[in-house]
Amino acid sequence: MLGAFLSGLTVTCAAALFTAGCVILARRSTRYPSTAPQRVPALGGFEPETHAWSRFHVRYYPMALLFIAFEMEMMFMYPWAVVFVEEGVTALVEMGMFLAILAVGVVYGWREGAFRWQ
Amino acid sequence: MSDVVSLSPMLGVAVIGGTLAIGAYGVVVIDRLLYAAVAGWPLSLAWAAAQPAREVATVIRRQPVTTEAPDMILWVLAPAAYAGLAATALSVVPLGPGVVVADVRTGIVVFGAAEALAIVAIFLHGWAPNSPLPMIAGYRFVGVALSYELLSMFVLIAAALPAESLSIGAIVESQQGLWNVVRQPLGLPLFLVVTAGVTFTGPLDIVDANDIAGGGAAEDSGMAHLAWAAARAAMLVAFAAAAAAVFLGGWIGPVLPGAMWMALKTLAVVVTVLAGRHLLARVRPERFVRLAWTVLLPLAFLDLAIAGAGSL
Amino acid sequence: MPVFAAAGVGGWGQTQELRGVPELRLVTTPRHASVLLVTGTVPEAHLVAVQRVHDQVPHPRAVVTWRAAGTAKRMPGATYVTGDAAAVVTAVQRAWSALEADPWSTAVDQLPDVEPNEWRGIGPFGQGGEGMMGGTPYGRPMAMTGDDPDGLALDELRLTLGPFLDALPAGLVLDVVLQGEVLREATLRLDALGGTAADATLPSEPSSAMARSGLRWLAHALHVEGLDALAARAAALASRVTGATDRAALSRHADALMRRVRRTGVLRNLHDVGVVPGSGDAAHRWRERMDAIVCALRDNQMPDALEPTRLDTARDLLADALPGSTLTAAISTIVSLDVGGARFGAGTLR
Amino acid sequence: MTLAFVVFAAAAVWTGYRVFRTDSMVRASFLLLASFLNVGAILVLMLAEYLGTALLFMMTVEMVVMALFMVMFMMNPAGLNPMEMVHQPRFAAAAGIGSAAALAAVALFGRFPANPVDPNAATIRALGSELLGGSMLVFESAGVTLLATMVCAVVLSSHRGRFGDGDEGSVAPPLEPGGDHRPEDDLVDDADGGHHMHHGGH
Repeated sequence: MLGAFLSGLTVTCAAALFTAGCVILARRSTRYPSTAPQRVPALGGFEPETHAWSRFHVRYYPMALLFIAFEMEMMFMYPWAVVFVEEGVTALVEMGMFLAILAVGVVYGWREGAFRWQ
Repeated sequence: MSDVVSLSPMLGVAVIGGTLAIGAYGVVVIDRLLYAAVAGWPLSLAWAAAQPAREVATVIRRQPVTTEAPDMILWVLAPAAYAGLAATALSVVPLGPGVVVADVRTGIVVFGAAEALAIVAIFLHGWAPNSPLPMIAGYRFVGVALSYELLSMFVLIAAALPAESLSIGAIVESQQGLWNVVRQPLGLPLFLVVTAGVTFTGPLDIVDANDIAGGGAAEDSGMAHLAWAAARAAMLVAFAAAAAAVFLGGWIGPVLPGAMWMALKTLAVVVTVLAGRHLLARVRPERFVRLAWTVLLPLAFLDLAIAGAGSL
Repeated sequence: MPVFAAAGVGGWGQTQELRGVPELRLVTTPRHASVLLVTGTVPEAHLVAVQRVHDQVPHPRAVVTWRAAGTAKRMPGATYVTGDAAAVVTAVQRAWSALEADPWSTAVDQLPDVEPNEWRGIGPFGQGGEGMMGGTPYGRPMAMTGDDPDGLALDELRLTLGPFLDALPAGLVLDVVLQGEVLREATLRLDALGGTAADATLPSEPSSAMARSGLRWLAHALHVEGLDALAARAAALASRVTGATDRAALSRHADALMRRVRRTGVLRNLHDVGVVPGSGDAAHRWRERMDAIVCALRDNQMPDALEPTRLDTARDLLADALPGSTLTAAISTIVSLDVGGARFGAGTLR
Repeated sequence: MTLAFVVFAAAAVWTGYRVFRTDSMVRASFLLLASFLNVGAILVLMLAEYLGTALLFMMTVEMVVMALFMVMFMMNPAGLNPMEMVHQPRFAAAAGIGSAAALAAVALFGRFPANPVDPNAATIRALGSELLGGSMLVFESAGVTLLATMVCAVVLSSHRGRFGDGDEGSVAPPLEPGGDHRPEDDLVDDADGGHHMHHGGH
């Protein structure tokens, strides 16, 4: 079972290292260094006054919080899916209740406008 | 499981690397053909196949420009991580009867993790160049990505119910009698939305969008741009293979050998997603967030209920 | 062949028609291009901008100027083209093959290689900053906070979306204050009210001139909404509209194109976007203009819906439509208004 | 096996250490993510494969949201200037070393039962039946807690309620206690809004 994870990890690292290698090689071995006017961010012609990195006002922050609470539910659903056929109707009813409770949270969030850009 | 053999790591790297490379090039050729078809240009396979090769030749020699104060480590890490995650996603998908690189018992959980990490890779790719338009593209994408990610979890869990296991190989075998696309009709459309989202093609192309001058890739040039485009095409191949395996019965098929069926079904999913790119307009990000939470999520609940009732 | 098109006065319309040419591939950012195509005369105020876009094209690069009177002198080493799209294609291919043969013949930077602010060696780590937020680290200051109606006083990005941004009609400069993705303030600049060279490529006959100008707008608008293939189809149709051709076939093609555009759902997306006093939302303007194109071709009329919006009227219309909207919606609004690129001031057609 | 464990453990500790040494908030949060990924890998090594892989995607999403909020509220979010991430360094160092020593002592000198898990044991199935059997109460109460979290998150964070913006009609308290003079009265001087300094207005 660990062998499977090992080959999965090897494949991932191989693909990542190959891509990173190509990009680093190209950036190192380029014959044209980037001059100051080339490094100006591409905004169609004029240069920005400040750095782009700033305290970016994320407009969907309530949705992000709601998502974290909803994501927790995924942890419970995977094992439930495995034993679902074995447990039969009780599993269906129980997960139905669990989903209903969380659906109430989503409906409340929707009614309070959490999914609109603040 | 039956005689499923986990390929040894080295063989796995060769199989996955080959599949992704050929698949990525195939995606670009199919995209050119669909572009020419919709644009009304003369359709010629030779032109569509040869043109990407010529462009790759020029892009490789082009100067990779840097911006003023980029986060260079993240800028290189982003396409590398994205390509690595495409390989992870493909490694848990069986490519033929009993041929799978990483036959883990928690296949769809690893697939979900790869998808979540892809969000990180795409956000970093927008954040790294320290330029306004890519940063806005990265932030826009995270809002949309958090909205459609739940759909993929629900839909994959619904497919895992009859299989009584989280391994994608078992899911494929559970479709011996009836494919999931028939048993759980809502599954495939929702998963195509997720595929379009993760690889930002079609209506969900809000990362490298035309309205903010190329968005996330506005500052990439030369090999950095090539790496990003190739990783994106590879991710589309990986997700299309997963869609084929989980919903279209994977390698199950009457006459042809298993791997051939898998390739045909993956090709069909790739053509569908790329057709969406040329036939559907880009959605507004804030409207898609509301649509995903208030319409697509209840549909995912319904799909789960159908799957639950169906597999009792 | 990746080409980045920077269109000056009177050149924007023809550039959009190049989308229909299979040999050229118009890219959205100078970083993806090998050849910079400058069409029309670039007004004085935008000269620095065109030089910066020229420098932002990665090496090996070449420059082709098309019907450019004023700038031809200032673009050293550019091949100067007058003629139709085919001439441009050959010029671009020749310039590109010259680059292939000798990559060192790339065009040299036009702006001095000088950092925006002196920063090397200043500050605690020599990166030009002081304390947490001060100084000009790596040459630029950091963004400062601004008041936001929802009480979170977070940083504002003051940007100038330039004259040659691919998504905006050429020559249009937008000064923007962004908080997150929402625009706090947005003003259109009128400084480029210079030369109003009428667009020579438009057919003399007014109704087909209007139809061709409308189809050019449609090609750019479809590109901005993410439908590049349909934009190519619209551009190819535009280049076929000349005074002499038989109008029945053209109007049938135009009608088929409009049906395809409606099927993509772009009008549903633009519903309630960019509501401007007096002309409804963006979807209404699109629908109105698409019908006007078909009827201009079919029954030789001059519908006023095809009249491009003048820059100064557009500025007043957008004064309250843009602030508060997201950047995506703002750009879709500006594109749907069909702000006449080359038609600053005088009422000539693009 | 042990080599893999040592590699993952070292990587987890090193990325954890780097979280506090790096200047950029985005790098800090994604280094923390890297540290969690290594812990997830260690869980998989301990044959708790579901917990390990689930940890991966749970932590990824949470680190993304953490990065969003950190960049939104922290000064100097992108590390352009040096950033001091450690508060009360001496106390923190002492607490860190102390707890590390205690945990190491437990790990080295504690007597753990040596009954390794059989690799083919159906751990997920056991987890599932436990969820539906013995600890169903925990499972359902977790659901209700999550609902409470969602409601509180929306109430606290969403500026816009269904009756319009949160601060519409809300009035800043007067300067001196009990007085009726409100601060924004003297800021809004003319009707067409010479300078818009009043709060909450649009």
